[in-house]
Amino acid sequence: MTSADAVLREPRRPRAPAGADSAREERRAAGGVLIRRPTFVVSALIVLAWILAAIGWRWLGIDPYADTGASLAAPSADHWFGTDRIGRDVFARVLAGSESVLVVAPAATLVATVLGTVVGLVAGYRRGWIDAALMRVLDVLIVVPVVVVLLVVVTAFGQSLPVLILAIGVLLSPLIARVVRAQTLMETGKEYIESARLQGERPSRMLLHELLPNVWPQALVQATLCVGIAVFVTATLSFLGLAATPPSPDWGLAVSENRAFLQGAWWTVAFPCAAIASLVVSVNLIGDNVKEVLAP
Amino acid sequence: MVSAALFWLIHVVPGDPGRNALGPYATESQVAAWNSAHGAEAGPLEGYVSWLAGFATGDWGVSLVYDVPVLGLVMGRFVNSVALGVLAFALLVPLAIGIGALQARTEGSRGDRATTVTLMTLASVPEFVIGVVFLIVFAVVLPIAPVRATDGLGSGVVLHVGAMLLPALTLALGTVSIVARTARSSIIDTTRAPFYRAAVVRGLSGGELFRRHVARNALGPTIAVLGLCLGVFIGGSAVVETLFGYPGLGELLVTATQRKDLPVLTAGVMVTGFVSLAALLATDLALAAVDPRVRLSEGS
Amino acid sequence: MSVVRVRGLSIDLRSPRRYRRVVDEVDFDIDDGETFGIVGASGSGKSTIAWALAGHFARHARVSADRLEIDGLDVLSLDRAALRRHRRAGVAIVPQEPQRALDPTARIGPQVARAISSAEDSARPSVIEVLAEVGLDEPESIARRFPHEVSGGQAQRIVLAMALARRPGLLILDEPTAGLDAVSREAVLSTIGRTVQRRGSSVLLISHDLTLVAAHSDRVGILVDGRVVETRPAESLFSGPRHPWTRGAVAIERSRDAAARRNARSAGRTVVDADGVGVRYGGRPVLEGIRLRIERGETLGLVGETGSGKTTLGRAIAGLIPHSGEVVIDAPDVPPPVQIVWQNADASLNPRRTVGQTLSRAIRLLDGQTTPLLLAERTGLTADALDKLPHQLSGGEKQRVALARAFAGRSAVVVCDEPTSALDPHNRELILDLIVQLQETTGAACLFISHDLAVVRRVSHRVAVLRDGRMLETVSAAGMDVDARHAYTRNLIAATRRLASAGAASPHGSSNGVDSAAMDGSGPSSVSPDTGTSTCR
Amino acid sequence: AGAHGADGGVYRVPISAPGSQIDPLTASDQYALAITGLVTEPLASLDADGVLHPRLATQWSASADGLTWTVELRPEARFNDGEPVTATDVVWTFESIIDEESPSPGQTSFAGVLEAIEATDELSVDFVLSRPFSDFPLLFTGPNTGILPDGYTPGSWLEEPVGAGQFLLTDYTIGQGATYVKNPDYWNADEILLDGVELKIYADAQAQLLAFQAGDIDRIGLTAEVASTIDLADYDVISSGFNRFDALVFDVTAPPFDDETARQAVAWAIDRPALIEAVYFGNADVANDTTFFPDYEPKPQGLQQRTQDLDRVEELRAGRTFRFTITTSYQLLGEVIQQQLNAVPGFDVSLDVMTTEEYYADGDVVPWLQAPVTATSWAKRAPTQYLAAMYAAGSDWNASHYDNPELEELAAGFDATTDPVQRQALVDEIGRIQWSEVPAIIPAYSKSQAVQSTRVEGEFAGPLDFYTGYDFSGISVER
Ligand SMILES: Nc1ncnc2c1ncn2[C@@H]1O[C@H](COP(=O)(O)OP(=O)(O)OP(=O)(O)O)[C@@H](O)[C@H]1O
Ligand SMILES: Nc1ncnc2c1ncn2[C@@H]1O[C@H](COP(=O)(O)OP(=O)(O)OP(=O)(O)O)[C@@H](O)[C@H]1O
Ligand SMILES: [Mg+2]
Ligand SMILES: [Mg+2]
Repeated sequence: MTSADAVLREPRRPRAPAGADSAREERRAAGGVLIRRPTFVVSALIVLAWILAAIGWRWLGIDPYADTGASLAAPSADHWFGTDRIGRDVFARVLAGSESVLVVAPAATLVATVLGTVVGLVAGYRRGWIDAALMRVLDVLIVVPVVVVLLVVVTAFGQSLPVLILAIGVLLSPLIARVVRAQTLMETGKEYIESARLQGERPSRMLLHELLPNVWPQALVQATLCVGIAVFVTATLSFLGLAATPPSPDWGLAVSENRAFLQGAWWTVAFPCAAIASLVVSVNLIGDNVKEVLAP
Repeated sequence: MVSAALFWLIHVVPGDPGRNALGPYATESQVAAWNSAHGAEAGPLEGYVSWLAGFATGDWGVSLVYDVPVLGLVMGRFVNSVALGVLAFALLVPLAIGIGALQARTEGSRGDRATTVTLMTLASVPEFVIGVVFLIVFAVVLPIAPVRATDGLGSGVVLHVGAMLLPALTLALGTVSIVARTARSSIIDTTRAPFYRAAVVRGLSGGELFRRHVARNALGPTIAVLGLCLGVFIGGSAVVETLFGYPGLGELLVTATQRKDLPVLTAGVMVTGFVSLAALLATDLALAAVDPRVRLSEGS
Repeated sequence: MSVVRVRGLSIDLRSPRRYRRVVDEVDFDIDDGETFGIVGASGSGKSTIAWALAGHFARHARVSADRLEIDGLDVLSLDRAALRRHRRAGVAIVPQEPQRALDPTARIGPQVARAISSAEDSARPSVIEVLAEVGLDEPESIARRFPHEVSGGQAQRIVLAMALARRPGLLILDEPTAGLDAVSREAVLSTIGRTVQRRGSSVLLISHDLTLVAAHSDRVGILVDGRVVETRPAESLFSGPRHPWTRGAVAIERSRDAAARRNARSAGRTVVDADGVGVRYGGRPVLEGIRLRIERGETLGLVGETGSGKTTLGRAIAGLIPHSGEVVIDAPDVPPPVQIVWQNADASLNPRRTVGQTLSRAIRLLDGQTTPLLLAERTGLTADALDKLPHQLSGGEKQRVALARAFAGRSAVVVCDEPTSALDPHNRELILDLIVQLQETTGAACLFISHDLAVVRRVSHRVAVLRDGRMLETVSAAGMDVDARHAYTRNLIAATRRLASAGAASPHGSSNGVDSAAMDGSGPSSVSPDTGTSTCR
Repeated sequence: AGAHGADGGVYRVPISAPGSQIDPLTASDQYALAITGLVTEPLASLDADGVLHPRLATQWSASADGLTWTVELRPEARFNDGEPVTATDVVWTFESIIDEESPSPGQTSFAGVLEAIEATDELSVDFVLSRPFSDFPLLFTGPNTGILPDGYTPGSWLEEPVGAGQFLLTDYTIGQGATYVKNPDYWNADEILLDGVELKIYADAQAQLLAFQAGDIDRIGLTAEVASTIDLADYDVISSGFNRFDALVFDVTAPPFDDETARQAVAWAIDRPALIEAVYFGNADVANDTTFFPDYEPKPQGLQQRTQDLDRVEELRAGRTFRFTITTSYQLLGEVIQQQLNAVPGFDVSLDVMTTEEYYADGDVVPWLQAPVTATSWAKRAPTQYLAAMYAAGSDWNASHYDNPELEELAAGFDATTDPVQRQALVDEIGRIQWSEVPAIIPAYSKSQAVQSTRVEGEFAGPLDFYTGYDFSGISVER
């Protein structure tokens, strides 16, 4: 060993930026980055506003069912979003309608995400016939016409919320499972998985501790996509008379019920539509931003 | 397997084909007589076995609602759905990939973000609203397309295409966002790859880069998504077909479900299933064609 | 006359959150026909400079320079078309990660053909000629393959072939031999030398390997943290280094040849006993009839040219790939008997688990009697490293974590696959010391894979030589110079020796470093066993 | 509107996809009935004012005991295959309907009434009843009563669309519609000015509206959507007679509605004029919870017309809170009633809207007959038919589970007599029971109203929705 060695034990090298020294701080720093992204902030605020509306509309003294006396009144100071066919205030209904949307769509997405992630992880990790079998099942779920299946399921098991959530969740799960599987296949090829395998890691820990942390960003982004699709599917089911039932102020139902008023009373359609779009787009943008920051 | 699951599911749908056919005024015994005459009272299992045998031999039974052979009915509608699906697909692919490529080129710019938001908004507005707006504009305000697609079909090439264009466009618009997103991000990924950089410093022009390197590499994920779309498109979209009065399979299936027209429903779902499977298969083949790594992993 | 003139070049790159100065006020010139070397630690900005000369910058890069001229053209102010012309005609770059520099979806042949056609030169050689030129054995077969079907060393030569065929005025070589063994390295460098001489190109040679750069450059710039801390003629690099980094690196390079591992091992029972091991990839045999034994506490070095099947053998012993023949691991009561320290430490650590988590899990699973903290300390990691995620670690630290993990418990066998190939001298020495130390304390049998014979001899008791998937011979590390029977082994020893002496003695100061005496006209096959041994002390 | 000479043209009517088999004998939903009804001809049909008009029959009369009705047929009538319409055809048609094995949904209308049919000669038929029924000829206008040739094979109609009606079916395409041309051999062909009729299938009201705006169809039912979208001044608004009511039916065996004051409280809580505005677009008459349409004679006299009277509700409620669910497949009606009731103190009403299939499902769960409170639409019938179907103890369709032998006796008496004074007295008594016991609230009798292109000339003889016989005589469309 030479004398220079002592000096050079710890050669100077670029460091990670100060303040991001541990994993925890890293996460905090990521949060800081998100806060500085305008699209993220606006989207988060919109989603937050809808959540608040969903929880709190009852305390705001809003009545989405009452006849205000004027039917099909255009938007005005009294009725910001106008009134509908039987004199109900559209603004009140849009606010209150957030409730059902924020139950079905997130719950279905949760089902889809959990199911899809588990299936994707197992299929991608185990490969072989398990993979083949799971993927065929997913293919089946993908190839059957979604609306028809939902129609059958809902008529078969009734129009209850859990049925709807489960059915939509299961039908959306391939979207997540496919991505998670692809990602898992990629990760499984990496040496850290082989290392864990060489250490005799248990399969369950392998999936949950080694693989899951590395695939969830993809799953998350896909999940935000699913929220949008779930909202959309419920709206479509309402169009076919299967999801929310009247007089629920559900947005999808409102859009489909009032669509014939599009020319005569556009406000009965446009505002619920805008509400759906604002929620879906915001959730997607949040997903995009989180992905960009966490898994660049 | 699919067929079995579906058959069972359809059988638990409450409601009675006989009752549906005869209406609320018919008596119990009439309904029972009708059911036995139409073989609609067999249990799910025996029903399934006999149906499967018939399906394989081309005897798909007779529609309980329309009283015509299922084979002709379903296949006729199916052909229409395929035509519509293919047209929608033909609209979707260049549109989505073009937008995606443009977005990738201007990545991070205001235009990029605005396009993303616009496409997502379009995708989140239900098809039946977009479709109606199209109809109002193109069929009522400037009447250049028929309100009901069937009125335009078969009556001259121009009207025929016109009748299909609106539903196809509506169908395509809903998915543009997803496909464009995929195209955008995979193009971006490709342009970040070291081999792209290596090609750039070899002095290739933008066009050459795109043709020779980006297209093939970025196509993979896009093809995967497109495959799903193709399956859905060809299988028929109940909402769009209903909205535009287009005589497609999706619309037929929804009606069949509501009326519990078992033979039509099962046959229709089978046909869509096969088609979507074929689309998935085509996707895999296309993927393998553009990406040799896929070939390797499939082969070994 | 200067072909390249760089003054005050600064480049700030955006890491996820903020800008960081990666290249800091760099000045250098490269004269016509000159070879200019840049050495520096990993992450010091070498590659960034290379790309800058081709007018390419990372996204969001902030670039400023008083002058960035090539052939009198100001690279920063060129418009698109002119920049393209400059790239087509003026420069060619051999990127650092050759495998990733090839389009994964296209076959090798067409890719090379396109690269050739984009050169503005009327007399175009054929693809096969070009590939043969860089010493690829079966150019026809290679041309038909996809990039993922060739080994790292083959990819390196392919990329090189693509660059050389274009006969550029300025050739930029970024770690052109990192994945190559000594014999291939000589062959490649002599090819480069010939081409450069014929064309009269200027060369920018980038490497973390001081010896290599010293031997093949006219002048050398030392890059530390983005700054050129000194620029010296190549011949005086080893004689009078001024900067502490250079001094340290030179010292290490000098001691590099310090013979084989001396400490004798205690003879123990045989832990690994492989017989008749064969592996095929898609029908192509990659390994055939391999026989090897490793005893407890012993380190068996494994050398061989790139693509000879070293990694494959390691994986076969670990049971990670299907193989024919028999591998017996005699390690009763040790549940996971074989551990691997992978060539690429980065990929072998779970990016989302902290060092502490990784280590404590390894201790649990490998039945270790230690704590993550003790383990970290023993491998020279600081306590605060336990809280970090892999991407917050330097390359050397990652290697140490990977080692700590492999030696965390009672594993009977540890396979170390090229653990130092990507490291600069400082880090390389630290890791090699660590391996020896860890192996001695745990008593594990060790298979040490590397293409660098000098490195192998530092840590191994015996050395096995692999060629084309066959085991040529196994000799003791100490007596290797004498015992080696096969011509290939002798070549390898000779080539390694020459390389070492080139650095240690820094004998020549020729006007064109690449075309130096050490490789002049002597392809690997022409090196006779005698010349090989005669150079030897 | 052009000159009178502008006869011809094709009249285009929007319909929905038919839900049942397209066969005159078994069609059960109004669209399948429409498709067959243009081709077949009934014995008689109602005009817009609810008066019975002869079609294939020229006249009908009852025997003194009221048990036999004799019908004389039109000698010049022919089926579209050229065969004359004879008594045997009529006998065959009605026997097919009332046969025990009959698949015809029309069977229920005749159950317990019509015993036998006999041809007395080539052109006259005797209908033998099991009990006297003064309104029996009204049953000639019911579903499936278009006359078919003797020996017709059920189920073969689409292949060979036989009938003696005003039009000939030229094409029927599933999901698209049906096209017809005028039947040149129709017995009254001179009065049929149209060249043809087209029934076009649309998925929903929205599609119909767009099609109407685009000029693809000649009429559309007048709804709020339509009124808010188009300028009514640009079109003709036509209206028909009364054609149905929607009843809010209570299960009188289950609390709280086993108590008639509770049912009365609901009846007094409903704001009928507002309901008519919101649900029927003003095109209905206020009803008083009885089943006698305004155009029917006699009507019950001396009942106080119910209006919303909150004091009365308060009194009848007696401090109770009514918490119940209205089950229905008629969304708008349900929503409006719920909205109205929930605005009244003491009501907490929820709503369960089902698809038609679910609501009228068969088997163990039959919501429309089993749910505690239902809202069901009833097409126009003879008043005592309602009594037999909705209020009689043994009836399949007695959703209120109402059991009142007195009412059934009154109904039988009414059917058996033709004396106007007696009939009036009986009707008064029936009305009083319906009004005070309120097994069902009947808030309004509604008509249908349509917007029609101004190119259409002439007035429809029958009701606008053709629920009894399809009559296009006198109608033409300017070309
Ligand atoms: N696209 C990029 N964005 C942000 N930072 C980058 C980017 N590319 C490289 N860096 C950082 O810039 C620094 C210099 O990178 P460079 O590749 O030039 O190093 P090097 O000297 O070539 O190292 P090595 O010997 O490992 O190849 C490193 O710290 C690296 O992490
Ligand atoms: N997945 C694969 N499919 C096909 N051939 C492969 C694959 N992996 C490796 N090979 C081939 O097998 C041979 C041995 O590869 P291996 O990685 O063991 O070489 P190595 O001795 O470790 O080389 P290096 O020094 O470049 O790391 C090479 O010729 C390579 O091209
Ligand atoms: Mg580098
Ligand atoms: Mg290797």
